[in-house]
Amino acid sequence: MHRFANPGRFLRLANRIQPWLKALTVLGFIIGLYLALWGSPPDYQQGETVRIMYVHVPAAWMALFAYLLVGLASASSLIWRHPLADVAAEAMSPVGAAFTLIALITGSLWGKPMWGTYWVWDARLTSFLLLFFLYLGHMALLGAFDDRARGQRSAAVLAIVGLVNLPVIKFSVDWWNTLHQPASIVRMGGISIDSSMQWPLFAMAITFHLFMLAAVIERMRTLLLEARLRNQRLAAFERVGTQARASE
Amino acid sequence: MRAFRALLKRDLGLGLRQGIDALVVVLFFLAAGALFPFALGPEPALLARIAAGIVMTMAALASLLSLDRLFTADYEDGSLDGLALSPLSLELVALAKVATHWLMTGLPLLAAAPVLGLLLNLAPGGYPILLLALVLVTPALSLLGGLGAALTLGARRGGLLLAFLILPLFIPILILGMGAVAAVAEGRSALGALELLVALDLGLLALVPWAMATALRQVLR
Amino acid sequence: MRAFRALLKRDLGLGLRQGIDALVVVLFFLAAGALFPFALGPEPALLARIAAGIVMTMAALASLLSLDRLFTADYEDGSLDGLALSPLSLELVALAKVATHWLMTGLPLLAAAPVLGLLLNLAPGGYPILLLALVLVTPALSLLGGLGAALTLGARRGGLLLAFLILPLFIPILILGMGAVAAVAEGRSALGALELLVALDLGLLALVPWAMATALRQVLR
Amino acid sequence: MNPVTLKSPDQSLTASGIACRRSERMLFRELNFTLTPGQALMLRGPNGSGKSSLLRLLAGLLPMAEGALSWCGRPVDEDRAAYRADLAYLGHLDALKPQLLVRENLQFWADLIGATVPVDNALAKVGLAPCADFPAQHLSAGQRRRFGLARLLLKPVPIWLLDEPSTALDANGQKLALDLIARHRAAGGIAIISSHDDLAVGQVTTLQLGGAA
Amino acid sequence: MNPVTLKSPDQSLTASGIACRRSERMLFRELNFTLTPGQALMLRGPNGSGKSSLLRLLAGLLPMAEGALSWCGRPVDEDRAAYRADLAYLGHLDALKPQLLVRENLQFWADLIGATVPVDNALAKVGLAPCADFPAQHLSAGQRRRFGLARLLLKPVPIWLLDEPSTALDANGQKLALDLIARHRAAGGIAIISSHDDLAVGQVTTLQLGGAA
Ligand code: HEM
Ligand SMILES: Nc1ncnc2c1ncn2[C@@H]1O[C@H](COP(=O)(O)OP(=O)(O)OP(=O)(O)O)[C@@H](O)[C@H]1O
Ligand SMILES: Nc1ncnc2c1ncn2[C@@H]1O[C@H](COP(=O)(O)OP(=O)(O)OP(=O)(O)O)[C@@H](O)[C@H]1O
Ligand SMILES: [Mg+2]
Ligand SMILES: [Mg+2]
Repeated sequence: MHRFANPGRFLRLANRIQPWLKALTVLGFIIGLYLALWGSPPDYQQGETVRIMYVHVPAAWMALFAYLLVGLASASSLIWRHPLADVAAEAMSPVGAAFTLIALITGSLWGKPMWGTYWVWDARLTSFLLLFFLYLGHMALLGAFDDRARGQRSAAVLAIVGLVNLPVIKFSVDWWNTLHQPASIVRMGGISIDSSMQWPLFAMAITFHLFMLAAVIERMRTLLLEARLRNQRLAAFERVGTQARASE
Repeated sequence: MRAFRALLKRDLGLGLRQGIDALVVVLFFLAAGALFPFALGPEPALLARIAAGIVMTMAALASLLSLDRLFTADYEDGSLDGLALSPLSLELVALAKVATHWLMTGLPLLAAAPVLGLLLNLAPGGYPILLLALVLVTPALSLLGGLGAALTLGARRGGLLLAFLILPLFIPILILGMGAVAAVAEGRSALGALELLVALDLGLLALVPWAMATALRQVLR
Repeated sequence: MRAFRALLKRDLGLGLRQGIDALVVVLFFLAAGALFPFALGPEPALLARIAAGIVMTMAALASLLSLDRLFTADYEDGSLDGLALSPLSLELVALAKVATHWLMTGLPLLAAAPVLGLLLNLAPGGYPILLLALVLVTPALSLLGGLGAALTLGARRGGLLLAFLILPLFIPILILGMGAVAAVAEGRSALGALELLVALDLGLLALVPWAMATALRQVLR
Repeated sequence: MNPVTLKSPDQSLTASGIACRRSERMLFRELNFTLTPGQALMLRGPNGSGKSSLLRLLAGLLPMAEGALSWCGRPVDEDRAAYRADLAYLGHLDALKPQLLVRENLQFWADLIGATVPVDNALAKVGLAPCADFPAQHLSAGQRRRFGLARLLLKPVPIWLLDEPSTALDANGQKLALDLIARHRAAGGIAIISSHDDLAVGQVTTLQLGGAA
Repeated sequence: MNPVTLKSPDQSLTASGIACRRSERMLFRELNFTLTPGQALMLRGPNGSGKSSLLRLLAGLLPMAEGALSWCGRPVDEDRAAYRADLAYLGHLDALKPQLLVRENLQFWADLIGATVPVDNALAKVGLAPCADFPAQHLSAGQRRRFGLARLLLKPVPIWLLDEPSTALDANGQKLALDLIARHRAAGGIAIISSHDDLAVGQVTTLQLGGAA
């Protein structure tokens, strides 16, 4: 029964903090978006398009952070069999994938005015695309089995292996870049950030953290309740089954 | 017709138990296509020139990868016996399998091809002819692949040899497809290649189900 | 060791008896690679430049082809139960499977690579480093592929899902392999890339069998 | 069981001089029998004597090496489709897709052959109603066998070919199988059954294959 | 049968409070038994009551939901490899590779577990000697089952876990199976057997699973 004790406590806790978290997130978005859209000057070089940064950069950060968390949750599920870890990983990866997608889309929208093209096979962009694929692979594997536990275990192994892959991708960047002359790369780190842009960026970053936390807890709650429902249904089946057997 | 629909429905259902299943082909296709900028270098001009070739080759590979289980599962669990005894003729069984394969790989690939084209910098004018060529190429791939699957099912030597005749047949199909794309890119008419493709599709459609049924009959023993 | 050898021997025997896997892999490798001259037009200089990249990418894609069945047959006929109860640990079972896969695909691809290089006009000086890189790249591909096969055992749409899962993991390997080839082409030392590849191979060799065994343990139910 | 009566005077199945070859080896030859409505033929013989082969041969899944089969007085070869429509075959394998629910599995076969009996009725009759919403993967050996029996019930056909119908069934299940066979025969059906157990199927002709068991 | 005697005073298998869960559903719980050398446990119960699951659980193929198993007085978890080496499991599936010859198939398992009995002896004992050079694809249902029995004979081990060993076997085959079990027990072996038939295995403890059958 200890299996259900922990999730139960989690659910009670979640119910308590979730309203506050949601309220804070909304507040954060209001402040952050105001600062980003009106409270900061346009860039002298990029003009208004610089405002994409306030979504793009925090989204990219969150995407990386979320994958790290998926990997850690997976590891603790495999090693310590923590009952909530699988649920956490399962809840996290679509959220992370969504952030990745947002960063990809805002990035390429930004790329059009800046680089003249939506996409280049720059090492960072490509490794980021791979991160997106890893997320999707994780989700696909979770749903690929009729036995849920099986999907969770397999996905956990994949997530951990993918974790190892992240630094490898980053590391190989040098190798790859020196090979062929890149077409037209704007060094992303090269834009120095003025303090007038720092504050909106910070506000958005904090808000994105809050948002992710809220979204993940919400999904975990849903997943746990779904599991509970399935259990109840199975118990009902069992009762029907024994009745049928008795009446035979 | 009812029986045909039932088989098609079941096989599609088996393939698409969950939403993401349909996406797997597409994802594979994109991920495989994304290997090339790494291997060949990220020069847009170079990528643009081979984009159509990569799209078609990867479509063929995706077809091959999803062929494997076309008949094996039904063979191993005894379903094939049931199908052979059903009112559906084995020719139609074969056709249903090929149709399933096309719906589950060919169709999603058509939808995904423009995305891969975009990633590989395909010239804007190249999309219509690429799609048209794929519309004609993918059914031929599914038909030939289905024949290969039927021949190798539980086959000893004989089927293998034939399977080897089939894989090389992929090449002329792909060459025709790429020829059509290249013709348009160079301002020539693609009609010749397209006509040949249509003829090939029709010929295969007439011939393959019969050949597959013959092969399947050998398997039921 | 005796048990390990028994498993390796049986799996190789099965593979060779069926014959299809090794030959299809080589055939696909050559056929798909041979399509590029058609796609690009026969410019020798351009082909030569991308030859090594194509060889390596096609090797990676070809090694996907036979992965799907690595464990499925044993899973479906109950052999996996027997293997799990044998004195052989599941880690070694996994390792034997990976070794089989390498012997049945990696090795033939090594033999076929010079042929494809010839078709693609690879510069004569490029062969030794290309082969050396392939010697180091293919084991890593087999290890990762084996992991994918264990993870997706029993999944719907096994083959494609597997391919999609491990393609992103293939990329760093290909980058390193290409790095070595390009370094030599540009007159630099390839040592750094080769060292990293060796390190990667060893790391995977240590990690993957354990991960595969973990996945397989889930399958036995 | 079903209101349709299958009886019709000329519905007889006749085998004359049939032989079965399995990769160059003759399993049996010169086999003759005639079955009229309501009759059953019990196939007996040691392992490997050719019972399953004979059933596959009668189903038309295996080519006949010699001899001829006729149904309703006409050679089966004349109209294979009509013959196929009149028989049901239960083999060693269960034709279950592990990913689909039990009900979905049966629904497929129902649609394929054009069933006249609702799927849920058939499931209830073999005691699988409580499992209807399980993935077929979860069925036990006996539950799988019961599924095979359910397939027989989808549409009343005059000829049943049953290969060891009672394996893996518990006592209840065996009674069920016997009961189904009895009803089938009472409605004028023909049954050809292989079994190693002494199934109490009432009055039957026995066909001994292979040497003394 | 084999000269090696397995008897040793402390070789007992004890299950205490074991439970089995199948995808969230408890099949049984609080199962207790102790088997000493020469004893046999007969698993009975209706289809789907969990006999096969219990056998897989005892083999260590399925994780135990609750309870503990001990062998020779020590918890099995302490040294899984040693426990594995002491048991043989015969499941529903036959682990035959259709492309290989019957002898090659058995040789593989012999090499894998380090057999002490020559492969051809084992085949002869189960009556498969004439089929040794067939591709396994060609075996009949009963012949496949006999192959399963042959795997048991490759190496004497103290614990046999047999899931419906007599299905598909003819009268001779059933006698053979009973005989093998009797000899195994006489040599001090433990056998746990699931079956729907009344196998005459001599004196056994019976474990009834599931509700009344
Ligand atoms: C599809 C295209 C793009 C993708 C996938 C992408 C991806 C990323 C990623 C993953 C990061 C986080 C890196 C890290 O924290 O280490 C990032 C940060 C950033 N990106 Fe992009 N990006 C794209 C396009 C662009 C464009 C067009 C610009 C502007 C010219 C841009 C400007 C930035 C900036 C300023 C940062 C913050 C850098 C820092 O943390 O120092 N990105 N992007
Ligand atoms: N992989 C699985 N996942 C979930 N449930 C399963 C699984 N396998 C079996 N079950 C369920 O567990 C129950 C017991 O199955 P088991 O195979 O142990 O029964 P059994 O006693 O051997 O029956 P039989 O006499 O028919 O062989 C069945 O109701 C079955 O539906
Ligand atoms: N596909 C095949 N090719 C060649 N020989 C086969 C094939 N299938 C079966 N045989 C052989 O034919 C013989 C009869 O097999 P069959 O399955 O008909 O026996 P059976 O009477 O049903 O036996 P059982 O009681 O064991 O089910 C066996 O000796 C078998 O080895
Ligand atoms: Mg038989
Ligand atoms: Mg069972």
